Amino acid sequence: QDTVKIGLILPMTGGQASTGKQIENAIKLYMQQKGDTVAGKKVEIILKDDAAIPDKTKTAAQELIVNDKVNFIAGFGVTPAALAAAPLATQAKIPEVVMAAGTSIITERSPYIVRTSFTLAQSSTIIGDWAVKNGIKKVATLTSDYAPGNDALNFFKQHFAAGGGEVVEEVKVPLQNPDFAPFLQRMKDAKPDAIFVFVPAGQGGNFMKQYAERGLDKAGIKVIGPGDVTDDDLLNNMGDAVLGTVTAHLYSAAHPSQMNKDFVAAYKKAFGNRPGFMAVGGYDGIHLIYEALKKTGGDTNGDKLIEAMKGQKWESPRGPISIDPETRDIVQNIYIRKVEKVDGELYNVEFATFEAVKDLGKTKK
Amino acid sequence: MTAILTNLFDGVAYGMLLFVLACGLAVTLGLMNFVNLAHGAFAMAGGYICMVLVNRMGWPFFAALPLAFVSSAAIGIALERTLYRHLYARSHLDQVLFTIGLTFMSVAAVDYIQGSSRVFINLPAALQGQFDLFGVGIGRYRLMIIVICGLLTIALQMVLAKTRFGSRLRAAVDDPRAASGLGINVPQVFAFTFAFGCGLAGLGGALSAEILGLDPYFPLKFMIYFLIVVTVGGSSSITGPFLASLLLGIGDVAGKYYVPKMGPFVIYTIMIVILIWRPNGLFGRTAAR
Amino acid sequence: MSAASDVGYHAQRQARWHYGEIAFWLIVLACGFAFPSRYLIMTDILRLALFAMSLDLILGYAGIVSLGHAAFFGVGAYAAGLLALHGIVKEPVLALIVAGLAAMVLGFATSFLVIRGVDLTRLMVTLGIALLLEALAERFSNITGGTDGLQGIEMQPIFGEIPFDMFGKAGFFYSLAVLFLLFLFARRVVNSPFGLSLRAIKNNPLRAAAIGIPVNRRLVAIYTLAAFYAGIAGALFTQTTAIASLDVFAFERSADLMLVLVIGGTGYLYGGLIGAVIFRMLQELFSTITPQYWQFWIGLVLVVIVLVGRQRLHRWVLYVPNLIIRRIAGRKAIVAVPESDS
Amino acid sequence: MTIALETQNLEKQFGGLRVTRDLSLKVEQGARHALIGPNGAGKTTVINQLTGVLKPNAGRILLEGQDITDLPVHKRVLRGLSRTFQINQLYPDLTPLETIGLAVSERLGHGGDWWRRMGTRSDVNGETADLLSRFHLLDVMNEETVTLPYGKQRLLEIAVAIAAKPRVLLLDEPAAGVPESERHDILAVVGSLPRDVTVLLIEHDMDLVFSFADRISVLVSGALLTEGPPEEVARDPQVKAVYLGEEAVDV
Amino acid sequence: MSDLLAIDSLRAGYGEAVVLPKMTLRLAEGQVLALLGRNGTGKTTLINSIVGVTRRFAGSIALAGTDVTAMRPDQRARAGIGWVPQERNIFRSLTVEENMTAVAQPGPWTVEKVYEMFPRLKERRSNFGNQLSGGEQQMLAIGRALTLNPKVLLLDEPMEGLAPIIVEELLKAIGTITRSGGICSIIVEQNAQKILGLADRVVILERGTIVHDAPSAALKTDPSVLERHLGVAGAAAH
Ligand SMILES: Nc1ncnc2c1ncn2[C@@H]1O[C@H](COP(=O)(O)OP(=O)(O)OP(=O)(O)O)[C@@H](O)[C@H]1O
Ligand SMILES: Nc1ncnc2c1ncn2[C@@H]1O[C@H](COP(=O)(O)OP(=O)(O)OP(=O)(O)O)[C@@H](O)[C@H]1O
Ligand SMILES: CC(C)C[C@H](N)C(=O)O
Ligand SMILES: [Mg+2]
Ligand SMILES: [Mg+2]
Repeated sequence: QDTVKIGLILPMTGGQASTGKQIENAIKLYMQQKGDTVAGKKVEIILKDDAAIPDKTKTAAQELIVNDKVNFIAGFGVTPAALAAAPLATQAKIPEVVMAAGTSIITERSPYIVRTSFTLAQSSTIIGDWAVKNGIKKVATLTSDYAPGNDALNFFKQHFAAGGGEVVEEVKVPLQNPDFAPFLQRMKDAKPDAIFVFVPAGQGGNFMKQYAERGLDKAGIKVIGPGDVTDDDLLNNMGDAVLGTVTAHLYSAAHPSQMNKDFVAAYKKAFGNRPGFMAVGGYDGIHLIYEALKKTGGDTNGDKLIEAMKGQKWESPRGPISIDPETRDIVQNIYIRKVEKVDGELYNVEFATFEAVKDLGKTKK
Repeated sequence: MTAILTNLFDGVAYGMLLFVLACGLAVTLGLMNFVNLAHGAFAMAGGYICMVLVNRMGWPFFAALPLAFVSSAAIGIALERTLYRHLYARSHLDQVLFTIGLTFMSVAAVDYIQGSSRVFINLPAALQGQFDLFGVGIGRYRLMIIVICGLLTIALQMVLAKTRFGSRLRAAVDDPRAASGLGINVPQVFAFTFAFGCGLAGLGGALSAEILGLDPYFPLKFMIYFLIVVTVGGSSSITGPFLASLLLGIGDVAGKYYVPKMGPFVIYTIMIVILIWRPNGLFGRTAAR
Repeated sequence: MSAASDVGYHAQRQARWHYGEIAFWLIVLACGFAFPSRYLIMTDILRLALFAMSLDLILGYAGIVSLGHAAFFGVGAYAAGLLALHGIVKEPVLALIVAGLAAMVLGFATSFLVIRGVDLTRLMVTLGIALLLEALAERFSNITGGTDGLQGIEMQPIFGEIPFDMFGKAGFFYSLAVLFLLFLFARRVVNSPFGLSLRAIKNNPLRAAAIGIPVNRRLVAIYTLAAFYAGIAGALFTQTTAIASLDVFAFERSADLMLVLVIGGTGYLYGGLIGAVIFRMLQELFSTITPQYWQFWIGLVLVVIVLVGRQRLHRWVLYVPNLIIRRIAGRKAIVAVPESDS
Repeated sequence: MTIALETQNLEKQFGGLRVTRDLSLKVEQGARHALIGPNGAGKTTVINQLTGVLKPNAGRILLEGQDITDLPVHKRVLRGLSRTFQINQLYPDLTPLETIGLAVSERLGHGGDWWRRMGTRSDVNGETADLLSRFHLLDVMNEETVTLPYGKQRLLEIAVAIAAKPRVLLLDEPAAGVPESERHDILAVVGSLPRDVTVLLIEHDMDLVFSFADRISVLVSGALLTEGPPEEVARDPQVKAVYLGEEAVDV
Repeated sequence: MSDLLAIDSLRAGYGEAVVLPKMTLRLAEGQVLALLGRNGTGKTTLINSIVGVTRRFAGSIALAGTDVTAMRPDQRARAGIGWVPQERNIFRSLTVEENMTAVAQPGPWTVEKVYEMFPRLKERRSNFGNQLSGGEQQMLAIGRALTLNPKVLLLDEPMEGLAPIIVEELLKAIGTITRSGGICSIIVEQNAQKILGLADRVVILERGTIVHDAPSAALKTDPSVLERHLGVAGAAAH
């Protein structure tokens, strides 16, 4: 057998479709750049749409494993999808490469899961620490009510409170939420120094627009949070109100490394728009698969591949990253960034770096 | 006190927005008795057209709004003449099947053309931000929505209730065969009404982009809201859906503000309670169909 | 033949088994052996078929439209999931029945809200109930797992003998058996005076009451039964996938169901089964060809189905089978003329 | 003489409009009673209240001495009160066989039976066959009702009402839309009902009314104008003025 | 006097079914035509074909010298055809008054005049169509056709369900209207006796074909024709 099959399960339709598209694009780009053979084997991608619905993920994964006999399953736009596939990865003994979902527990659900995206704990704890140190004492939180949102909220609170900060208002908003007006009004009435926000990438735009409309920026209330809210994918569209928003995140399209500049340029050339952190997760995910295959010499035994992945270290467009050999989770730099205008476009400009951040969600347990 | 007023204002604006979005459906579903689940697709069309005009071609927002109306109406009339008109006499289930099909197609097509990321329309500075009125924060954009929608509602109600066109339309719906035998040009009445409904949807789509965001899944995401407005409002007039929109808008905003944990309970509960209390909606005609 | 026995003979016309039907089930069974690598998708089709049959019972026979049938599916799914997860009822068949009963209780309770009002009201009330349940399930995430769903369900072997395998073989035959049994039951019910009275109610509730039919009681009964069926479908879903998440309640699920049934045709029980096959196969086909834009092609197919007309499509599709069946049995295939809808 | 059907001070209003005014009507057992009156006098509305389709605002309805005012429609049918509608109310998709068979099943109490197949009870079959042949419907019994000619549908409408073996039968313009030549079929059928079945007829065809009824009540604006044997009513100048006009009625 | 309505070799029906194989019929101004025939002989189909809501296979129809064959039903209505459908077809979600105003055309017949003829309707003017008694619906259907101010009045069993006294008035009114100038009428009726007094001419249909066409006076003296074609013994013998 001289092909390696990767079953890529992504939300290509539905509300999360832009996640799926970015990851698919990034993988395409990588394979264009690096060729589609590795360790003497041809890499074949089989893409399945799960619309971010876990049972579809599971059926897709099962079909891929049983019928297509794939050697990897990869992708997973949302946490429940990644979790749904976990038992299958264990049963089939093949690696599950999580490229987007960001809840801490995921990697604990199967010894065959590795992650190349991030965990919300990583960015939330960092921004929590940063906030107290930078004169933010009172914070109101607004988070989407689902696992990643709750992770973000809890880890932020822990660190923020530990530093002496006070959470004056806590609002969880439904995942599918069209209008933020009433929540924002609540935030405004609580008069905090800043709002800690986590909403899934697509909704960041809505949030920021309404934040500005309601005059929270003028009232001196800052926005802080993990970087989802100022996702590069949408950032440039949000208007000047976002200027000054400070977030902690793994990737900015403005990351000043040469590698990233090339990556952004190539991505823009191929697909017409800027890559966001989702794209990077996919790019690194496929890279990890390539590297593991190289290391096993093309052997597709799942256990060997997982072993090969553990401890991998490489330079990504986001900066230096590695796979923690114990938790199979990603270790990466978290950057504090501020939205600024660069050449007439809005970017998250990095101004502080926390190096080699592990998933704090796990070490706590 | 000011919090209450601010919330009331936001609720009214949100409700009005729902109303413009849904009132085209109130016309096609309530008056023409045609289940057009693709309604949101016309709204999306209006939104994207406005977005392209403003963001890409640099049109002023206020010039793009009427064009969103006109072009959605034009798409509407084209589809009505070619496809929809064959379906007036069909069962509701066929209509559901057909219009869901159209919705799927529109979703995928827009995804293909515009990508799946959410887009926004660049607003003129005059519409951004809030001003203070006796301590109540009034959003400029929301105020504009209220004004436009208010005028629209009055105009619509006049046309439907007071003019002969309204009664000819209802006659054509009640019994197309008899209506045509009695001198009503049924296809024309239908085409015009349908196009008008689509135009309204397009306008609503353009107006809502700022608040609800615009992406290819718009027609599916908001389908439920449109249906709620129309059923809760009842189908006998425009007033019903209008009040229903306000009720839902205010209820939703107040619910989120005062009991944020309850999430979507508020809207659904309001809906179920009203429908159990008045199965034909607030302004339904009891001795109906 | 006396007039009375003649009448009896014709009254039983619909209840008699036709060759076409027997052939249909034989083909279904044969599929189980012919495509061993496709158990998963076939199981999925069976579940959907059962679910659609449940909707057919209320829509096709009693004329109750529903956009919230997923409520019962969801309750069945979560019930089965919780029973297995906490080891309350370990044996799948027993758990299946318990889950069905749970959905049935909900069906009975909500039926009183649903039997009022016109079609549109019913659509929205049913939809509202399903959405409320979804919101509830999200709220009580300590029980339901919230957005993440119930994770870590492990199914015990059926009757303590037959374990569920990863290839889905056991799941398939298990589902098929359940579907067939419930089909037999439904077939019996719809051909009874009770079933006929439902069709009468659908046709004209005013006249139905005027010949002494207790309309509301009958509607409550069939709605409750349909809820049981939907609950079983949901429970099968959980048992065969070992997962239950919020979207078992989702609007899309109910809407898809409606599409399935409308494609297949209502009011002759096979509509849901045929619709499920067609719908899933199309979905599978298109999403393999284009994972991103398959919705476009599904949409196109729906539009074409309506424009060409289902009756005509059925006639085309069934032209050859009918020809054969007519040769053998001297009559048309049972599936030839689906009743049109309300 | 026993009273089969009685209303006591019946009242019905639609909005502000009093459609039934303090109506006290008695129909004797076995009577052939006609209810006539101008258009919009409220005749159909009375029938609708008798059968339970509409709820009266006040007053009582007694069937064979028992108060049925609050009973739902179907329970009244099971107690022996059956009707035809002014505009046919049939099951478009069902065949006459199914329509009649179902009505018979329901009356015999088998309607809720969900296990036994239709057509397997000989009592139901026998009665169904009998009704179908009496109403000349045997030849079309397997055709869907929508496809039947109007006359046949009208016959079916009456057959369904009679399938309930009523003790009181209410006929709302049974001859409407039925051609001259077939009216007599309908009359004959109704005439052949057992004498102890009470019939209340609404009709604008005076030939029919006067050849059928042995007693006539005249309803005007929801209230009883007069009541009596046909000859008397035909001669009543008031009735002539509001309803009959100059039409010569041969009694 | 020219023909107001001229039907020539009309072949019409529904779907694939031909109900009227070849119908030729002319009607002059001021004439009242009684159209008789048993159930299902095509009376309604003829009326509906003039209105334009059936399928026409061949032949032509002219109204006051204008060929209306190619016109849509609504155009024909505006050209001067007033229709009282057999099933009344009252618009149920319109009020009594709207039922008329929605279709009204200028001319001597106004809503007010209809109210004069049917005072009952005036009392019910703001009721919705589905809240009317059977007879009231019939009155409204007639009134509605009149407000179209037609040249040809087509009445499909207009007396059905009306009180005898109203029938009397209606018959008189149709006579007056038709003879007041510029109008002709076709009345379909089951009960021949009722309209023989009014009609100038009687046409009897059998299987879509005219089997008898003569002045009504002739029928009054010779009831055997009715007996033969309609199966009613002159309908008078009670
Ligand atoms: N739902 C309703 N709302 C308001 N008015 C109504 C309603 N139903 C009936 N009416 C009115 O009540 C009156 C009596 O109606 P009903 O049908 O009982 O008359 P009827 O005596 O049967 O007349 P006909 O001989 O014409 O059939 C009519 O004037 C009618 O307009
Ligand atoms: N919509 C239709 N489609 C097909 N056939 C029809 C349709 N309407 C009527 N027919 C058929 O056309 C023939 C003529 O019917 P039509 O209604 O013209 O008769 P009619 O003389 O008006 O009878 P009636 O006295 O019952 O009103 C009948 O055989 C009837 O079955
Ligand atoms: C931040 C997001 C990528 C999180 C993702 N939606 C998840 O469910 O984990
Ligand atoms: Mg009446
Ligand atoms: Mg006719």
